[in-house]
Amino acid sequence: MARKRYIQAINEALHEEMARDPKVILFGEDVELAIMGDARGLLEKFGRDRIRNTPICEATLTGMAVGAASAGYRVILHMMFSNFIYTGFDAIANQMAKLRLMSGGQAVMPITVIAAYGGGGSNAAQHSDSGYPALVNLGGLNVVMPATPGDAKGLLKTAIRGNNPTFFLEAIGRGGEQGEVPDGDYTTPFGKAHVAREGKDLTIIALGSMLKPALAAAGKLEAAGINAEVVDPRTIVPLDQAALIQSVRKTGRAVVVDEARDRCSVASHIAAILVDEAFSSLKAPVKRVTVPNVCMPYAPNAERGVIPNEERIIRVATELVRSKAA
Amino acid sequence: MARKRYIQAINEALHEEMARDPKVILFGEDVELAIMGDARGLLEKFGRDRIRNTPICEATLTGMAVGAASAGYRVILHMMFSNFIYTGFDAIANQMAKLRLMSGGQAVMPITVIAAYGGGGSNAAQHSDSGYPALVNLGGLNVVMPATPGDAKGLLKTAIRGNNPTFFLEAIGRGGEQGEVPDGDYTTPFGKAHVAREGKDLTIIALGSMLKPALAAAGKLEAAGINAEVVDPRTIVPLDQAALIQSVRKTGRAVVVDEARDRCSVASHIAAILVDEAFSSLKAPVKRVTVPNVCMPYAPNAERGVIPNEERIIRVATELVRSKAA
Amino acid sequence: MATTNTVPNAGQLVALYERMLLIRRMEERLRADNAAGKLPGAVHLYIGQEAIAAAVCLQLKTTDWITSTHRGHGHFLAKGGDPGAMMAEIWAKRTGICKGMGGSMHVADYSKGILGANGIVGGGFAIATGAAFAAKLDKGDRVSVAFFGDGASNQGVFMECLNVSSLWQLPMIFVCEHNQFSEFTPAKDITSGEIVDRARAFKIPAYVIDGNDAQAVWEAAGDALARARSGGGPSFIEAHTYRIQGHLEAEDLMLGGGKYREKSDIAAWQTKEKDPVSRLHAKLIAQGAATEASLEALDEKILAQVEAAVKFAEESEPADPNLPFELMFVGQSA
Amino acid sequence: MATTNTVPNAGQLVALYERMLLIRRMEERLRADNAAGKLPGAVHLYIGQEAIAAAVCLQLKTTDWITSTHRGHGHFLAKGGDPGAMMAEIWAKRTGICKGMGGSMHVADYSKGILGANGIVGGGFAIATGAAFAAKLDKGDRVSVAFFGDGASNQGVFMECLNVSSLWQLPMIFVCEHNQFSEFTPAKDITSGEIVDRARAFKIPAYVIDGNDAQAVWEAAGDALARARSGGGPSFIEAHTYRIQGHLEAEDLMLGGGKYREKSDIAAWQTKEKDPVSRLHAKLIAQGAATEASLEALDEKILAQVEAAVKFAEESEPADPNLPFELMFVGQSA
Ligand SMILES: Cc1ncc(C[n+]2csc(CCOP(=O)(O)OP(=O)(O)O)c2C)c(N)n1
Ligand SMILES: Cc1ncc(C[n+]2csc(CCOP(=O)(O)OP(=O)(O)O)c2C)c(N)n1
Ligand SMILES: [Mg+2]
Ligand SMILES: [Mg+2]
Repeated sequence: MARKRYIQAINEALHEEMARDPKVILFGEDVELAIMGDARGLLEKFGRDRIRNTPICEATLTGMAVGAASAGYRVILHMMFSNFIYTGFDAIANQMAKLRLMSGGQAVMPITVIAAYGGGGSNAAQHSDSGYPALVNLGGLNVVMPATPGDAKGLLKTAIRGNNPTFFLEAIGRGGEQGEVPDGDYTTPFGKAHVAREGKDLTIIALGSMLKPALAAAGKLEAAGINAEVVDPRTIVPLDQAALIQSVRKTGRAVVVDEARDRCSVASHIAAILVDEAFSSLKAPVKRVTVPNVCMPYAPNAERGVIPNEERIIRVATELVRSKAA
Repeated sequence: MARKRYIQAINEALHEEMARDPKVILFGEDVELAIMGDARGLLEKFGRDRIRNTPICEATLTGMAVGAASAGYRVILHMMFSNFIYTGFDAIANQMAKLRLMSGGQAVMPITVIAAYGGGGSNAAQHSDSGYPALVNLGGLNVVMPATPGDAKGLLKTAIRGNNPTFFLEAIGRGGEQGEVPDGDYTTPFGKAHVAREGKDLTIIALGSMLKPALAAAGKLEAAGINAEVVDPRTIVPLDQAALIQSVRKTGRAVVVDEARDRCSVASHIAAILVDEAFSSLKAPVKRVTVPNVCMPYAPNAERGVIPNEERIIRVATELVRSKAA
Repeated sequence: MATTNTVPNAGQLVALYERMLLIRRMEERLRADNAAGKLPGAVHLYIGQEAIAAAVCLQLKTTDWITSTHRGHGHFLAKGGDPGAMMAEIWAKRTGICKGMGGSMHVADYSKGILGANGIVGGGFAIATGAAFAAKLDKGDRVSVAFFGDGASNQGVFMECLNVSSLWQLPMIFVCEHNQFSEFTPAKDITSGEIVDRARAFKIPAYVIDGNDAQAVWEAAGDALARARSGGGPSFIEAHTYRIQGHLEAEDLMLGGGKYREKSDIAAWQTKEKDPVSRLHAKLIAQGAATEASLEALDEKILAQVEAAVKFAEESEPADPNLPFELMFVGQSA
Repeated sequence: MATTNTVPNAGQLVALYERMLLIRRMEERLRADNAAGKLPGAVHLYIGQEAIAAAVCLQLKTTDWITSTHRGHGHFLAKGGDPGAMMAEIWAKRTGICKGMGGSMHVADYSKGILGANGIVGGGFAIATGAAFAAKLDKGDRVSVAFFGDGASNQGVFMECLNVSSLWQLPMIFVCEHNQFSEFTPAKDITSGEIVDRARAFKIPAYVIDGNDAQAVWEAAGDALARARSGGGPSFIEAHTYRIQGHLEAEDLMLGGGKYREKSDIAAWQTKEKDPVSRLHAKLIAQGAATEASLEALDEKILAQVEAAVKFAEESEPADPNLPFELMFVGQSA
């Protein structure tokens, strides 16, 4: 174990996996000089065949990932900001997510798409989206949202070694945050939630960037006499439903914290699962703490007003535990 | 009132609105000869300035809709199959849904995007998607899903006269279905659900194409002694939450039927709203009858296996009413 | 414009004819079975364009890649796809090449380099380019071919892929089948300038040929292939042809009395002098590469093959309705 | 190549100089305020490219449309956008032209035809084309101009919009600002062939000019405008220039020691002979259109304007955090 930055953990995973398997290639816009930081040093180590700057043409990049993967490579496609996923959405939604079924199982697409999502840096609406619900809804894509450096490294390795298209979503602006990273080669399995904090009064389910404020909130709640369990699903597809249900069966109350816009969010989906499969255990409404149905404003104060934070989580959790069911 | 086909109701709305307002224009691929049937006769009546075939370039068409609308036209963009929305997704997600906020409220975009969604015709995965949850999640788009000819005409008129981008989603293969269409000029308001059938034992909330099997199921359930209320939200954004909550407060039980894939579906979102805001009235889990997390297969038997139908609705509704809460 | 000797010999011409005729007879059967209501989904037929798929693909190796379009039966068969497995697919049977999950618009055989027909116009460009990139990294002599229509040439991904292919000197061949229509819209209504000039703008060697002249296609493709295999980068071929059938077989219903071309326009392309199969037939006889009798026998053999394919399809079990759940992911359920 | 007389007169040249200098001084101030940590978001500066925006936009009417890029301050100011409202926007204030909701990458003034800077590379093409289509339907003489970079020229939407504009003979001008870089990548690494040839492939009249020569830009733009206003359809201008600043002001941090160009490369474009502002300055003096003293006075006036803009921004109230809820829709809450 050693404390490392989130971005450094991702960088290590890339270096290790590219060294491990010569079939791993990475391409995208400005990856050679690592504009997002995570690809640093790869060009020098692995050369331009395996690390390559592309023209700005996202619609083609996502399709090329499908083609190169179908032709035997393990493709890492760096899409920079998650908003640019929209620019390359056609081949994601119509090809990547569907070709395996349409081909009757012939297509094997070991693809890892990396993109940074979320707000908080005054990057405005076209560089701050948390649009992953659209990816989750497509059906044929894995979607992983590591909240810690340790999970970032382990999940990225699992993604790269796996045989299914996987979206690896980095929380923007979390790059500098530190966390424990296990030594040596390890992978973090998909579909295994992590109970980041045990508790008995309610379950806070927090996705990706939301884990940090959720844990902070749990700390303050404790001081106020509320003992919160915090669960990080880590991967949204596949989702560890059993773990979420198990926690809520224990606590009877749930708050889901998600940086996506509320409508058709992952938070909505998790709430739907809980009311379906843990109904008899629920002592109170399932609450969502999400971004309202707006796009990200530029002004820092307005941005703070829409991104879920510690205070909102505390307020919602406290009301949930203190008040009678609605 | 007169009985008309769904496609005919849409066609009438287009004719009437184009006659009413010379600023209404319609463009898209093969609209001149009305490949989807709904645009029939418009070219002859309104000429090529206002009805125009475009090259195949969806990424540009969605952006052009934004530009032409910003420059003072009421744009109807025909996208043919809803899968092609993905091809033009960039300008939808990054421009159409965001420009109004990003411009501080300057942008006014009276845009109606028409597309046919859903399966059932062995058109396979690239011509059968029900990908509207992605649109619903974007925040800046209205999304309407008329289930009947009468609503198709009325909602389309509201969309065309409105000042916000609206996705008007036609249920594929429903074109031939008949229904009552009011005479004369009328509009159907957004954000008003329709109680298609009153009942007291449970609420079946059915979206677009799902209304028909839901009503059929309700009929059979009645025969089996279960009195189902069927509510059609008609518009998903804006959503008439109050009506859904009110119905469930009365019945205590809900099944949401949605042709979208399950994860992050509209069904999930409605379930989440109900468990949040109607919790104390719920006597049983909220159930979702959706397409599983797969893409649409070609084979008719496999397609039938995944699209929600009368039988599945009946089974789920019956279990819900008969069994104890889970 | 040919820079290498790529003239087909007599044996190659006969093989080419056989493949073209196989496509024609398969498609005619699909047309009939569609009209008889036997097929669950729509079919977009390739009749009249057979020379293009066949003359390109017969020169490819099994390991070379192709991507195709919504009008993809011809490419599938030309690249060596199995007629029975294709028929069974279109009939939605579990013995189909995609187990009945894809249907007409998605016939694919990855083991033969056929990365699939595609229901998204322009969907094949980037997939083929990605495969060409893989081929380049492999440092072997594999090539990748994207077949597409005049309509698809207006999709931006076309130009994006021209750019990437040229920049990276990928072993890529762009084959534009200019059949003059995009659904019901004449190409000239939606295409500015000449498509070939788009390729030239990216410094890609380009050929404009009569796509109904099988030998002309063979020669251009042979030239492009030699370039690609020897590290010379991408090529572009614009093959002029004509879509004999409707956009899809349900066209008349969709047109509802509307019209975008005259019956006589179609007839003009069905003459002996225009039809690619008839033209090659005449050439084989004229060159002494075949006799009327031998070609007659070939046709019978092919018709029997088609019959067998249909029989196989007809007698196969329906698709397995559980497959969608199993097939969305590798080793992971949906 | 000019087909009409579009040579700027002395008064026009002075006005052009003033606008260019306003952009330069505003940007220098943004650079300083960014370095001082006063701006909430990133800024992409236009320094060195001022001749292009100014010489095109000074010939436009308020009712003409433009679309811009992530590097959009210059276009905004050139088209008559208010300096104070722009500064306040970048400072995230409620008096900002977008009420603090958009920031640097989204400055827009619809009332002046400025359809906005855009954070999506290539995002402006289709919006401008749509506005040009509207202008054509209006049957007036409005035109629409899309500004974009060399990097954006690799986006497929560029070619799609060339096609539509040419087909429909839209009053559209494509202005490619070739500043030699796309973020940290030299244009030649990601651009095959000449960008101008892409426009020519669609039969669009094209100009390749020295973008740092304000008069050359003026003349090409004047020519293109005359064509557009008289129903002659679209034009394309490739203006060669150089990005003096980093891709964005935080660049050094992002590069982490990496390098994509030499300091001396930048210096070579900052000389009197290369810098567009200095060049026009010299020309004005040489032509007798201005004196050193008059230009000095102009600079002082502009610096005062910049100061006033910053003061306005600084003293304005922060953005209204409730606006997102009100502004997503017209007459409908989020
Ligand atoms: C992205 C997308 N847009 C539109 C369509 C509908 N569509 C199917 S085929 C076709 C015309 C294609 O024309 P062309 O590329 O010339 O091929 P052809 O049909 O002539 O073989 C269109 C518009 C589609 N399938 N995909
Ligand atoms: C769709 C999209 N892809 C990638 C980016 C990231 N990005 C921002 S600017 C830029 C380079 C643009 O280069 P160019 O068009 O030449 O404009 P310049 O910065 O030189 O003015 C890139 C890749 C983006 N903003 N949008
Ligand atoms: Mg065609
Ligand atoms: Mg540039």
